[in-house]
Amino acid sequence: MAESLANKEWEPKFVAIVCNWCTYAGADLAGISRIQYPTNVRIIRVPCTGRINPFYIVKALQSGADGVLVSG
Amino acid sequence: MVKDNEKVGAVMVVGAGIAGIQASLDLANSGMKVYLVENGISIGGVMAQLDKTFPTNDCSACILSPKLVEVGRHPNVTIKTRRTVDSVEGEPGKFKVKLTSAPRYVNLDKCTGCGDCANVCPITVKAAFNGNLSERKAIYRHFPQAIPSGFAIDKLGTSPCKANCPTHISVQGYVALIAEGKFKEALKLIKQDNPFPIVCGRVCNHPCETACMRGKVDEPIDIMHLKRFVADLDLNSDTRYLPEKKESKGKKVAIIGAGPSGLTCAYYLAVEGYDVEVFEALPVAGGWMAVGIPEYRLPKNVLNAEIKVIQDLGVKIHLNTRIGKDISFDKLKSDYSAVFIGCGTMKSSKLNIPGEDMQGVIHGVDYLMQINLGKKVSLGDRVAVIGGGNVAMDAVRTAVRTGSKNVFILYRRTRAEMPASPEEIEEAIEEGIEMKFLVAPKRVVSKDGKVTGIECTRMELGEPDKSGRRRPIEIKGSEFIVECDAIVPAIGQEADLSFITKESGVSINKWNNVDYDKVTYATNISGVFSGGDVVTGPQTVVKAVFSGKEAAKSIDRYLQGVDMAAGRDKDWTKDLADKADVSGLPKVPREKYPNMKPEERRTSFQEVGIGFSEAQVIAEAHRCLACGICSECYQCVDACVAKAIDHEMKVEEETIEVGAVIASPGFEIFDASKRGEYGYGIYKNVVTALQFERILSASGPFFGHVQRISDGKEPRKVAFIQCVGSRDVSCGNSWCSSVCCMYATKEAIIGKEHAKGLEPTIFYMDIRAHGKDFDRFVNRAKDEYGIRYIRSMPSSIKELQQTNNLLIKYVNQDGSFTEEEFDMVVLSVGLMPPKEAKKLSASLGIELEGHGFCKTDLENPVQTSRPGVFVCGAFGGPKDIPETVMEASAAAACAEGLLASKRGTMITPVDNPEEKDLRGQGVRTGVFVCHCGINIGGVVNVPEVRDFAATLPSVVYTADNLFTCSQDTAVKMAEVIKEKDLTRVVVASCSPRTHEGLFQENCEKAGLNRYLFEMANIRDQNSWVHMHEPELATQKAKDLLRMAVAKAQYLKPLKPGQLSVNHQALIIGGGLAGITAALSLADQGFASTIVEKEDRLGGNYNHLYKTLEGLDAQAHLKGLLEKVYKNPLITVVTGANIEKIEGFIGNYKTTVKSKEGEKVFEHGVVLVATGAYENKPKEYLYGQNAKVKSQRELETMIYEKDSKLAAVKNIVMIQCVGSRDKERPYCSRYCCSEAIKNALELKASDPSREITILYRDIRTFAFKEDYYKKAREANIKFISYEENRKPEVIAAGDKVNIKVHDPILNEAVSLPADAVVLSVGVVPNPENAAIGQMLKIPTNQDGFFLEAHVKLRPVDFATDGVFMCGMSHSPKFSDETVTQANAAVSRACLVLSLDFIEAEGKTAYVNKERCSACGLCEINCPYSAIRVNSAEGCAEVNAVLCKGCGVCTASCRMNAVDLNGFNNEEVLAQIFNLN
Amino acid sequence: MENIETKLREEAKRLLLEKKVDVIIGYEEGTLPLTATPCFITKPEEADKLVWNNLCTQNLAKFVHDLITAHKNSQKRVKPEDRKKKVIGVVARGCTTRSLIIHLQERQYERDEVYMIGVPCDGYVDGKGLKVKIGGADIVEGSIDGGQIKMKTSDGDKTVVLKDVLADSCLTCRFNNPIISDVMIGSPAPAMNPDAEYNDVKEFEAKTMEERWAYFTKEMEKCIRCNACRQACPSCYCPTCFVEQSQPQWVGIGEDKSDTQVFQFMRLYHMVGRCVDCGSCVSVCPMGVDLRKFLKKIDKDCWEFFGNRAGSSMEDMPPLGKYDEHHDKQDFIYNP
Amino acid sequence: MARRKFATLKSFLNYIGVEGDRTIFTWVSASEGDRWAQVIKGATEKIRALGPANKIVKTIG
Repeated sequence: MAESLANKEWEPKFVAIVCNWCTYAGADLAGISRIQYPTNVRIIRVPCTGRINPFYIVKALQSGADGVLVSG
Repeated sequence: MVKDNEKVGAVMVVGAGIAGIQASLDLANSGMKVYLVENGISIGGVMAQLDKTFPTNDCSACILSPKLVEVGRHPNVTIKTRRTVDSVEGEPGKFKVKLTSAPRYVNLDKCTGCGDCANVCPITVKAAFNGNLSERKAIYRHFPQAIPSGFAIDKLGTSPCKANCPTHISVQGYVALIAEGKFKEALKLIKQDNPFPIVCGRVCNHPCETACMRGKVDEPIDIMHLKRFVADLDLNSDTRYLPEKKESKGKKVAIIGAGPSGLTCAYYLAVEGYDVEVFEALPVAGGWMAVGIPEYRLPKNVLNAEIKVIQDLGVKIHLNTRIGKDISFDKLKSDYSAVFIGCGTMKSSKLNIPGEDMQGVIHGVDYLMQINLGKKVSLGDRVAVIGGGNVAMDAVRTAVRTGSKNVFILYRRTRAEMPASPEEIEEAIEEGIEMKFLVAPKRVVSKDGKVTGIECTRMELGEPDKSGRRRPIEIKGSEFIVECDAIVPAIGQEADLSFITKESGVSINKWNNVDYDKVTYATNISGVFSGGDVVTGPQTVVKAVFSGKEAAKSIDRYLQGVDMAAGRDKDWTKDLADKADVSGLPKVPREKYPNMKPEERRTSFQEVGIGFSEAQVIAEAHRCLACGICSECYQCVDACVAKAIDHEMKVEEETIEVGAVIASPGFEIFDASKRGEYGYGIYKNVVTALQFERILSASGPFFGHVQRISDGKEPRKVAFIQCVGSRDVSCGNSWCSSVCCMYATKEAIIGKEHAKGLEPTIFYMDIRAHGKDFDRFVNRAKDEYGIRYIRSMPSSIKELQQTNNLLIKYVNQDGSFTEEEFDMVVLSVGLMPPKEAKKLSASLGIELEGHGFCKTDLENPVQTSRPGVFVCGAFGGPKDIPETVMEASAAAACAEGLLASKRGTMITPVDNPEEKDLRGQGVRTGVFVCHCGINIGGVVNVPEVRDFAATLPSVVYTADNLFTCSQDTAVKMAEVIKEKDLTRVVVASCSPRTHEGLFQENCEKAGLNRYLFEMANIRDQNSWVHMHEPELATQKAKDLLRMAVAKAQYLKPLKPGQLSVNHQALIIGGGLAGITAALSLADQGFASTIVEKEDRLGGNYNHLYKTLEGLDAQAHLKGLLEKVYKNPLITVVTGANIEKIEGFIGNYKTTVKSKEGEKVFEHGVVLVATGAYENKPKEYLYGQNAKVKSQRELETMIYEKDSKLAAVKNIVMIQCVGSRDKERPYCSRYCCSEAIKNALELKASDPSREITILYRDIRTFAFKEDYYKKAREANIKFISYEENRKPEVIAAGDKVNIKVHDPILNEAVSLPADAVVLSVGVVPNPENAAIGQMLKIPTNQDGFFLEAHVKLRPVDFATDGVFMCGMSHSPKFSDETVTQANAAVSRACLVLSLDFIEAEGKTAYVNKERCSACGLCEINCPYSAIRVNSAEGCAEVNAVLCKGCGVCTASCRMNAVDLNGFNNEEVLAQIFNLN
Repeated sequence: MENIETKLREEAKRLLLEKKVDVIIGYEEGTLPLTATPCFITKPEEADKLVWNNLCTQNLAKFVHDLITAHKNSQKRVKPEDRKKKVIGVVARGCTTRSLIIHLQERQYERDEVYMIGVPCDGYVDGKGLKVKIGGADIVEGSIDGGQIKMKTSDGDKTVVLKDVLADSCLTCRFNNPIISDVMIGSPAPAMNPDAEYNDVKEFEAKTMEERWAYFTKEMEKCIRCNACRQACPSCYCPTCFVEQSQPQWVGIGEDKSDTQVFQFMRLYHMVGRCVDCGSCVSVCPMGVDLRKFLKKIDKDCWEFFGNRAGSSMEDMPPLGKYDEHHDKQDFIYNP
Repeated sequence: MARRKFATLKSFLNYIGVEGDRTIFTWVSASEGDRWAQVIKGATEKIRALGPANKIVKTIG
């Protein structure tokens, strides 16, 4: 019970590491079209998914991110 | 001929589709100033509408957007939208171009593209960009990534209602707002032009309705009563609308007369901040509105409520104060800064008949005034009212209400001539009033001083008088007496100007009206103004209001000392939006306006009109046709925080000087409704291919979900019908549109990917997959996607009632008919010349060819009929994107060739201050948080974020700006950077993809390295997508900012690597492509070396005698070769081979081996023009039987006049020999045309010849189709065969026989022939592989070179500095080769014209100590920009080749490779600062 | 065994005499009973030291890399044109050759810089396992014969069956014979039991998320970050291991558990397509961390996802150096 | 190559007991604004379902 209450309080926060040319542009388009979505994501822009060092994901988790999204 | 030093280093590009954009970029990047002129509101053309592009199925938007952004931000490109070219004068090298600009009504320098305006715009229209499948607002942009990103307003002109309204209220505007239920806004809009909506909502003569275009469809909109509704709503609301008052100007104005004109004048002056006092002789305010119009039409309480608003504005009204009696006019003049005379016409005109002064005669004006002032006036039972105007109506209807039994009108004309407003007459008759027409009073009959009757005569109507009404003429001897107890003459009224003294000098005209200026309403005496009835004679309330309003403007200007008349004399009859064709619009009946029942009315003064309900007004308002499109409701103006909108913009003209012009207006889509049998526009589920393209698009009307228009269901069976408006003489389009077969195939494939269950069928005549890798694409469609191709053109389409499915009837090859049902039909509409082609050709001074496309030169397809004016793209004939892009570059090359001497003379130089030295400097970060108007500020708590920023490490300065991108903020930012000595700048605003460059420039201007800048995207990816969660959005904004600041700490100042450039070119291959390129380079002043393997130049072109279009190829080649050998800039090495190529872009070293031995050339770029070879077939007895020849051999015989040819009577030609088969699954493109060319030639020289062409698909695309038609007309036979049923050639004595299956006869036929001619097709140069090795450039499966991008970089390679042209790219025609050669030159010049190549700053770098030279980076790098140096034992980056993708960095276990701008430290800093 | 040893010594002598190689890396008898340790032989007469038996544990590829790297660095000061190559001879069993292949794929040296003396392998003794088997007694002397280990120990004579004390990696070894070699000593050894190689992993995969996490944390808590595993691993040859890197610092050196977990995780992940299951790391780990449980998973995925077995063929490319549109698994990609 | 890295990483994380759903890999093109929104909705829900991260998380600042 108490735990479920706690969960209500808690909002997940996750990081999205995305490619500048595809996903980042897509995310901008979502904005321009005013498509609403949850606030839980924090975007990090990289030139290309090829640049994403797998350890970024591990470090993000170690730094307390509740999840990591990688999108190209 | 213009001398070099007089030329202009600028080019105008007309039309901003992909062709115009590509040309502009090539020109601008090679040092030319470019004016990119577009008549639309944004650039991108049709390509922006496409979903995917064949044959790679790349996302069109993805590949186009970067180019849009580049051209949009390019310092040397000026984009001019909504422009049309009027004329081009001058000579090549120096033209004067006259342009006209249509107003955009949005200031692009201010517009941030936030879209708040569109949200409030009440006008919705079909979105053409989405093929009319969705809607947009009157203020709009085509698509979110549009460049320019600003919005634009569509106006067709002033809507007739507004123009015809005497006081010019934005009628369409408030009607539109009412339709949206925005009643408050509507009232505010009305009050901008008329402070008396309550009155004019009741008693206006509403000329607006007379003008209303709805009237032409059914009945005009009931505008007046719509106005009453919003006015009453305001009247009854607890907080009434009061306009904002400007601060007091401390000046007093006196107004004589509290009528509509006086009070209006008072209202607007008060708003302007003047102290206004009104002097009224009567005990009530309102003038005629109060004492003339009876209660039952305009209740006193509502009138007073309206006047109260004016008093609330601070206007003082002195009642019972008659000027000239209580205060002298001259005193008024001296005590007040200005005086307005609006005393109206309150004196009745006399009948001037005997006995008019009898008791019982009371004039209408006085009668109504007494009643309205509450006097009891009883007229007895029988009352005669004389006159036909509104006053007469008011009088007669009032008499009824005061209890007179028998009341009637006497009027000397007929009802038709009555000046009273129709509804009043109507209502009067309803109330049982008798009207006697064609009678005129002669004298009053009386008994002992009391009226007993009136003597009248009968009249008849004569000729019309100057009022346009027929003049009444007395009928002699027709006198008779009408008995009555009272007579009310109501034939007119006049002003009482006794108070205006001679001394005052105010001039009064012969009609006893004050003389005034028609525009300013000023009298002859300065400071004295006049308006309303007193200057015009009795008129309407609304006219009086207008005069009051205009006078107020004048008085304000007068007191401000500004010219009163300036820019005010507007002709409202000009550019009316009344041209629209309203025929065929559905009828919608006008809402019935509710009135009290007549019987109830007679006995009461209660208001007759009850008023519309809310539902009624909204319904009625929706009847509006929005004639002007923009309704000028000015909601956008209020909504725009950036103050970017300006409805006053006007059409303007400008003249621009350029050295050359490039025409790239693109094409028009064929109007499918012209092919009625397909039911486009009638059957819901029949769409055009472009509409289907939008349906497929993720950003389209249905977000990429494939659905039918009729019911939104996902279709299963979809039919594509080819050649709609192409290859179709019936609609005058004989040409082939070249692209439809491919885009239909693409749409079928993509459609299937979107909707798995889709079953596409393509109906076609010939599949024209004549481009590079096109056949492979079609084969995939057939084999992998199971798309059905049927060689037949549907004869009819019927829509089925319930399902809206479509029944297609088509004929099979054997002549039988099939009927098949489909869920949806897509029409592959053709490409037409642009709408404006004729006008454009006239203004550019160029000719059009027979079909209405641009006429081009046979030797150079981008040359128009006028020197110095070039063409590219579909304007020169239907073609697809890569050819368009090639032509664009080619046109650019030709323009550059013409203006080479002026390269770099007109470009905007970037001069940035000395970069500040950061050594020993700590990190000092400045943070700028943007409100973006309300786009961010409306959701995110910006001040809170700003304060939060101040708490972050290294932050020494914070600020928040309304618009960080605005010019003034840019200046401020630069100052701050200097003052606070910032070493890092972080902006939290929109997307770096659109704004990073701009802010980086600000930094550079302040001497800060551009790479010390970082952005946090708190708009596009925060406030815009979390509009309803302000707290969370604010929290997120803080996080994003914290991350950005953290990253910024680690940013390093970067110096993009520089590389010197050798200005010479190496051309591999001396065919048509090679020599054309060499000459084109020479035109631009660049030296080149042609390396040719054979002993002579010319390659395949040596064997071509004549082109299908009739160019004498031999003469052409001869001319070219002369130029080549004459030109000092061109070195030719024949019989030579490339031994070795070392180096990279800008710095190549190539070893060439020839008879003269080995020689090393240094050069900056390489043009690969290795060409291709004619295929040597093994099949069909070629080489074994003398009767079997290749087309080339035949052509030689024809033009070398071979005598053997005379005997050749029966000729059979076989197409696709060695093309489109298992071994070579590609089309050789030119064979069909070649065969038809030779066939026509043979027929021409001997019509008795029997010629049969055995083909699979005839691919005479574009205008070549005409020759195909000609061939059929010349009775050349065409028999199609399938790949699996190839013809057989059998030797038979001195003849050969050809066996082939005839699909129409459906049986094998045998054709005897004196000659069998094989169209043998093309094979790639076998040396391509070796050369590819040396240059590290790839070839495709077929062995032709593979370009960097098949659509947008058709002559480039992924490896910089290497370009290709001619048949090394793919099989093509000679003219296409010329174009591609010029294109390659244009691209090459982007390098050659530079002294240094700037590398991208954000490139990879290697930390040598960490590197173990494992080579994983080298394997992964797509640009071969990093490789292991085994001597050094570590990897090395070539910064110039590096594109900064970072693939190498992630593949490096040692973290030895890292990426500037996104290095591990920087990215991890962001990760570590999530919380 | 004996005859292989003799052949080996002869071959070694010949190679050194004929100057085919500059040095031979092999095994010699250890100072402790029942052990063998790597040795470097440069003179023909030393060749007789060489042994080949079930006590040869270490993967010698590691030393090949070390020697060549050291040599290359020493050559750095020499002008490129007069730089000399050194040829390293190495006694190489299956897993050793796999490591060598990986080095060659990763272009650490040229093929002609290493001379592979291939030897068949039927597994080596897991020292820790043996110690446990004999109840922790100290071995005084011992010998292996006929599939048995006979020992004199601190508490009397003991005999154990060889098979029972072979290293895990050997029991399920798929490549116990050299994949490539310049000379092969003796005839190929019989196959081990590769079908069982992933049994542990499968079993572990079957456990619940929490059980798996519990086990991982338990194992990681043993780790004292001595880096022995790294030092022993032939695939760990980065000039500066990410652990020692600063700017940025990838792994904290503090007390935090997560740092150790992340360190091990990262090192293990670096083995994608590069772990040959030679067991060197396991054999040298002083704390007996169950590294193989995790390494085998990586090996398994690499096989199941990309059809790649580390160093199993000269023709292969590093699996992370390419991508196969058609055959690679896609199911890890998320579609909303 | 990127794909291969992520495939193995995700699988390995899951293997050591870090829920696979905490690492999500997908593709969104420049014209797929709507898909992006869907991805975030989906990802948020998946991650919410897992509760707060408590594995390989640094506890000492």
